[in-house]
Amino acid sequence: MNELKQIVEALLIATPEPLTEARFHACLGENETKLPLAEIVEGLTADYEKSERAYFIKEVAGGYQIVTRAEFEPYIKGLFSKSGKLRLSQAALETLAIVSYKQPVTRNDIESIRGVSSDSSLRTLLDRKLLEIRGREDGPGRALLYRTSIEFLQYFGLNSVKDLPRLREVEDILAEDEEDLI
Amino acid sequence: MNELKQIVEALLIATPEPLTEARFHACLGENETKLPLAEIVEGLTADYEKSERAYFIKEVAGGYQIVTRAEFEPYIKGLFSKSGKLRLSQAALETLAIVSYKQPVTRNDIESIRGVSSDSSLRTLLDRKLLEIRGREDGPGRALLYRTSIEFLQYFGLNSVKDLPRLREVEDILAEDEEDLI
Amino acid sequence: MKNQLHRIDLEMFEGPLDLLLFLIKRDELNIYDIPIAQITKNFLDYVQLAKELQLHTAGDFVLMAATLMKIKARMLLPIEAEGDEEIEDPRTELINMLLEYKRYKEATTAFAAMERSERPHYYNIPAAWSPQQEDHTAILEDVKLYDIMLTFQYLIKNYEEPLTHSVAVEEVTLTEQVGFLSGLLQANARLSFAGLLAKFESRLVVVVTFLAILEMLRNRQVKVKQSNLFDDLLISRGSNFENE
Repeated sequence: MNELKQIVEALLIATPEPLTEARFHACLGENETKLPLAEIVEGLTADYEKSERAYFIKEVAGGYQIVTRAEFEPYIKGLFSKSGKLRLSQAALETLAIVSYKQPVTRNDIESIRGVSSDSSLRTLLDRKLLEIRGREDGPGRALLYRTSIEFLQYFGLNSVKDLPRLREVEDILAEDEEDLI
Repeated sequence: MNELKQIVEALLIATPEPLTEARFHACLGENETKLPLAEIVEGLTADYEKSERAYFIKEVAGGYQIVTRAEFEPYIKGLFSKSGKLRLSQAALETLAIVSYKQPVTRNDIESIRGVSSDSSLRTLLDRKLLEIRGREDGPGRALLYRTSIEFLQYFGLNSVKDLPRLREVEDILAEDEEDLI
Repeated sequence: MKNQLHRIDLEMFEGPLDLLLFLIKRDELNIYDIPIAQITKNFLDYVQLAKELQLHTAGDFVLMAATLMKIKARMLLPIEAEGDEEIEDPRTELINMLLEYKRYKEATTAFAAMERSERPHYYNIPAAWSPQQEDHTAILEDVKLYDIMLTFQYLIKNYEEPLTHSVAVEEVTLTEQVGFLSGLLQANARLSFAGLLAKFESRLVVVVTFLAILEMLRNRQVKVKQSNLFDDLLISRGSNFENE
């Protein structure tokens, strides 16, 4: 195995957050390389597939991270007291959807779209670090602004918020509804 | 690669704590095996050596962990010094919280709220440029005054310290708890 | 029309808009031409139930009921067009809200699907992410503004009076507590800090025990782990722990 691949592997094993091109090059320091990280990762991915490792490299939040393959979930669950990851409630998912498409947003923005108070969803999402508070609105109320975090991208396996499914236009949704009725 | 080896590998990747014999068998559940964990780990270790992986399995605290090989430490160091994320000890976080909300404050103010000496936290926070010393108190002791820095504001996306969430706003978010119990 | 109302039905709805969309779909209504009298009546039945069940979203339902009744009243008023001015349908604002909500509700389904497909994957969590890390206390990853405000709130709540450095009558010494903890750790692989605290009545003993843990941490006789802010501290044997 060539040294660059090993370095990337070591970094992937040691990092708790996505390894981006920029961080990779910062770590290399003087051993600068012209080789892009993506290419090295490709090589590693091929190795892992060939040797049937229980994990693979996932492109997420603008970088790379090692994640376990889905088939081992039943065993990994046993490591956690609450039988694996906690699922988000419908209310929390709605809130998250609104923030991710409209960010930065205030609590008011969220509540006026949902039509219900959203304090407890916001709290859950802040607790789970899926949202973060990011400054204040300029207006007279100076309300706190909310945004999605890197953990949000990881949680949904996205590379960036641009990869979110497109928010459909009202006309499309209604057209489909009508078809359903026929 | 046989399945047991893969399961152990997946568990080692997914948990930061040492994988003990007991935890391993708890995860296996019905797929009980008579094979001791040590033997499976031996097999994995041989694989890793043969394919020159950048990591190995270390026996620690009565269990096993995946750690990177020592020769990659210089690169890994870069990962943490240049990380975009803020990592703080509980003590440093407490100190930072007090300075954020009560600035300008003296070391004494901080220590009387925390109830413990806060020298080393203050030093860490000054080192990381999250805090700065700005002037001295008027009183007889002329104690140094601590404030948050520009870097602190930038990191959290704030225009000024006035934009920090107010305690009342914090309570608004937290208050929902009780209602949820109904 | 009689509605079969159950608690479960109502809890299924995320709010008044969700309920309205359900009624529109169920009765195959045209969203651009909602029969306001009919829908208000049906809606009110649900709101009555929400109040009886004391759902915490009941207030939001009542508010919507008021809006519906206001629209209904305005639609009964005779329309007096002035010149070329177009008369706005009193329902327009409500319709726009419903349509906007519908978009996000649909996106929520996509989010749930993404959540499901990511669920079986677990990220690598580094065991010793920083071998050269000198600080052996629990390190919090990725501190956010929210953590800072929670921490401050927590400290202020627990801050009753400044701790003065007056010398109290010593009930217990540091060395005694180090010995006590070592003994416990011989028998148990892990100790819960909260569990230890429950054993002591005196605040001073608690403080001395905590100092003893710090002392042992410094000497690497113990390790302390905390998975989340304010979670319990788990104490286990460190690399220099001496077995007797």
